[in-house]
Amino acid sequence: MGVYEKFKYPGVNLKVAMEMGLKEDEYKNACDILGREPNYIELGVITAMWSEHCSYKSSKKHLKKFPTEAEWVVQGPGENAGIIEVDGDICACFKVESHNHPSYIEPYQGAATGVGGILRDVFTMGARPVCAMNSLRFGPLNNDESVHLLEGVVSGIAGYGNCFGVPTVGGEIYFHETYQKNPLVNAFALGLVDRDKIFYAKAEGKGNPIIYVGAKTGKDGIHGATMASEEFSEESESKRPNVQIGDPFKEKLLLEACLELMQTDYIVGIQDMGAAGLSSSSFEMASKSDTGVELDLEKVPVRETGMTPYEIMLSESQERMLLIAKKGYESKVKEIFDKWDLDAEVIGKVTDDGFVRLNWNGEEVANLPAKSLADDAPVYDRKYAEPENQSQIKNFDLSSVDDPGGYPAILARMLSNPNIASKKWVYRQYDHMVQTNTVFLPGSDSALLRVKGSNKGIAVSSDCNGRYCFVDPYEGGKAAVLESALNVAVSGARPKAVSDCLNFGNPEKEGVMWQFVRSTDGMSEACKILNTPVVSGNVSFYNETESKAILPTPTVVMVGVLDDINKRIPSFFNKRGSNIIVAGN
Amino acid sequence: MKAGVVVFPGSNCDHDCYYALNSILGINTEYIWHKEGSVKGFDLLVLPGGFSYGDYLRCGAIAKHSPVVDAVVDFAEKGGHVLGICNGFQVLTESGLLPGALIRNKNLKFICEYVSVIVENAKTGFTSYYNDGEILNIPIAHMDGNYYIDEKGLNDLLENEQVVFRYCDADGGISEEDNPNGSVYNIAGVINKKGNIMGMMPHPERCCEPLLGGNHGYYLFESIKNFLKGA
Amino acid sequence: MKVKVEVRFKEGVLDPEGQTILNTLNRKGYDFVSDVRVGKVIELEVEDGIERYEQKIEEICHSILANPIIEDYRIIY
Amino acid sequence: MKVKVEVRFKEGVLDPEGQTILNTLNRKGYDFVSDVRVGKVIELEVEDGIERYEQKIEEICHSILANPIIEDYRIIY
Ligand SMILES: Nc1ncnc2c1ncn2[C@@H]1O[C@H](COP(=O)(O)OP(=O)(O)O)[C@@H](O)[C@H]1O
Repeated sequence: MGVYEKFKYPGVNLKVAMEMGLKEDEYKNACDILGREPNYIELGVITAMWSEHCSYKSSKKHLKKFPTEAEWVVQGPGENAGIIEVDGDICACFKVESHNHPSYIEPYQGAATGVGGILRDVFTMGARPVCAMNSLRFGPLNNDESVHLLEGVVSGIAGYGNCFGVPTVGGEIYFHETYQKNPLVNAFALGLVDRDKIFYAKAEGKGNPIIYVGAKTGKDGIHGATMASEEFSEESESKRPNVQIGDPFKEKLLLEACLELMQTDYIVGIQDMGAAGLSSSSFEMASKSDTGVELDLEKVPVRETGMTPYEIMLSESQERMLLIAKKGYESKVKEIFDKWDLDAEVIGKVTDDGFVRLNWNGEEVANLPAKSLADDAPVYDRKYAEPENQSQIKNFDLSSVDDPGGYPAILARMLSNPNIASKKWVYRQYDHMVQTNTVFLPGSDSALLRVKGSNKGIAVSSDCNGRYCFVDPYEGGKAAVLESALNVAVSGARPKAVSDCLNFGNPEKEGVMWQFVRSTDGMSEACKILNTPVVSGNVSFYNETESKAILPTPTVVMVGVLDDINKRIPSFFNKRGSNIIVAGN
Repeated sequence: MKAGVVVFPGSNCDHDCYYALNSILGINTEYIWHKEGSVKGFDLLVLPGGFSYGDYLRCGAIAKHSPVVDAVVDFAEKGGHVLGICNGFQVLTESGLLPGALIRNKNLKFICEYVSVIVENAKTGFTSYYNDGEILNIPIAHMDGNYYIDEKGLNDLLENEQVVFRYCDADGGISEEDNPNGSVYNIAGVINKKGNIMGMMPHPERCCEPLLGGNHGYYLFESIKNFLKGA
Repeated sequence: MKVKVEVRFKEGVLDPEGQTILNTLNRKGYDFVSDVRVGKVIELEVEDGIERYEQKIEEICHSILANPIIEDYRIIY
Repeated sequence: MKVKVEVRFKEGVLDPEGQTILNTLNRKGYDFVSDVRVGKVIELEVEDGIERYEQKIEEICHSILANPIIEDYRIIY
């Protein structure tokens, strides 16, 4: 009996495809590429790969306008993370990414696995993570739900980062009613890597073994990527995938094992399994290298008996990596993972025919062209238009705000606003000192790290004011870049490059798309003028619940370099009697 | 002298301790892998902070069953000097080398911040560069630093001057308010009767350089380095 | 009187703590143990006359003691 | 077959988690609850023929699952 009968996979037609999340023309397009209808496993893989989350189909066109190059940029967008030069061969590798939807469903685990995912993005490239940050948005704290989400998210970030041993050195947090049912959790990580030790997601060398390492595969988060590409509704609640549980301890072992392996010359390429798990990692590796891969899915280490090939391809279990070793070095690789008590299993090999072939106990169950599926993924030029009431929003009459009665009262009201009040409650829960590099602790304008073995320092700040962006997305986008650059600059560092996380509502709505286009225009403009290219980032659309979108929130994380750590400038008054000077206007 | 930093799976202050001992204090230092069955040739062993085995079950509970801990116990029983910091302190109480136990902070949250601690006993090999009653500014970073010991145990500790550090306010005043985690008697660090095994929740390795905002921790390592000098 | 509530991960949800304990047991030679799952047991001291509170206890379990998205609970009287 | 081990704080050891839950319950109006204690329940899947293992399970509890300084345990077959 073949796999399709055994697991009772349904036949595929347009209806099935649409239920899974493909649009009609996307399905037709897929059939054209294949020259036939896909089977059920193939359909699952295509749907995940072509989801907004994995394919950037609504944003691709607009992301092209970001400046991405400068002398110090070692790796721009398109890899797991961006890389810039810090000091000679010492480079910084960083990225920010959203984990909004999972954090709303289960705040602790959602935030924790968000941190885990971004750390993997950084260490797959060979970099040891040296700091983390996060940018958070919640509804106002006047109700239990918001408090529950805030507490859960903060302890999830703490739980994962602290155990992993990366200092969480800063971030931002903001409250507004539009985030009530759509909190934002954007996680950032930065690692250090030597220029000649950078690793890429390459599947090269016909016959080279593909090795699966890390945690076993379970039924976690199947279709998570598709879910992150839809609005929330009663219906999506019921389609909810199994919540992913993070295991920071395992990730710490995976980090050490991978970095140890990367000191050897046993491996060709490595890729983490993030959204859409094994599907996207195997396709990306094959399509980037113009090769192919063949996987024997029954060899994938699984956590539960009875897992089907479909589930194995789409599982989003955490703490897993795929690596390509040089032929003949399989046992050397295994030895290193053994030392760290981790699974390492050869599950396939690199081919040269451009196809991703999936086998199950000898039977071929899927066969897809890697490059054309990746390259011919749908790209939309979505319509956009300024919302009709935008001028009304913009011409808000400030005199309509009531006066609390003089400056002292205004100051008191401002300071008691959670958006302005001290964030110590949050960052006290994060280990922000581990690794002994944190020179400016949270509470400063930017975090500042020393770089052991160098005189330089790295400054990082994350900023975005969603209300500015709502009133005027163009100016708001500019302001986000500028604010983060200023925060970095006041520590004494020169802003060098940006990673961004673009959180918006449903891009199929013209008004939302307009916010997106205008914000990114503004950001591009500011990045060009400041000469701070965008080297990595992430887009999160569909942040809507019951058709209400969040404030446009393009989070900007600016990374800067301070040439001499001894010339740093703290953001506090240091001495009684110092002069106070206001600069700018 | 030669120092060893024990590395458990999940240790994450191992590099920091190594850096403090080796790069800042110039002590010959090596890592010791948890699967090692022997710790010959060392004069000082440091059990670093972190989350050994993910801190699953109880902090330090699983690390206690590593082969290296048997060797550490043996080393300590023969008079070798052992310093447990944070998770290392938890491993020492779990394995019975130090009295008491460390349970969840009273607010159930992880706490990372600079705190004040008062030196209660500057006569140990680990604290001789301090003065009795000196106040140190030193970071803590833990979820389970709430030191528990029963009354009889506490009396023993006091009688034998085994309480080394206590949480206090900036002027050395001691009250429940300045007790970040709920520890009995505001205890932040203890030593065994023989004076060769010390455990503490605060992280001296995080404050050994003015660049990082303080160097009060430096003197702890300087004390033990001087004490073991010529060893 | 006392009411006991057992809370644990649902079937299929990863239990890293259980897995870590299992590895330790096996490493120490206790290989007759093939799986470990860890949960919580919460003991409530309540006023006598439990019948009056049954529904409220159910409510407590559902909304406070357990996280229904990843956990199941069981009330033991 | 399954063996359950309940581990909890000894009488007299303060249980911060239990206290916090108690405060929450009382704040939410569940004032018929007067005390809460939180413990762990560890379920072991073991080979059949438990009689052979009873002693070893006792050993596991004593040396690994519970810390006798602060915790008691109870094995439930
Ligand atoms: N979610 C968070 N995680 C960690 N640190 C945070 C977070 N939110 C705020 N902080 C820290 O609190 C301090 C104040 O933040 P914020 O009020 O955003 O400052 P500013 O308005 O000056 O940028 C900063 O040092 C920031 O890094």
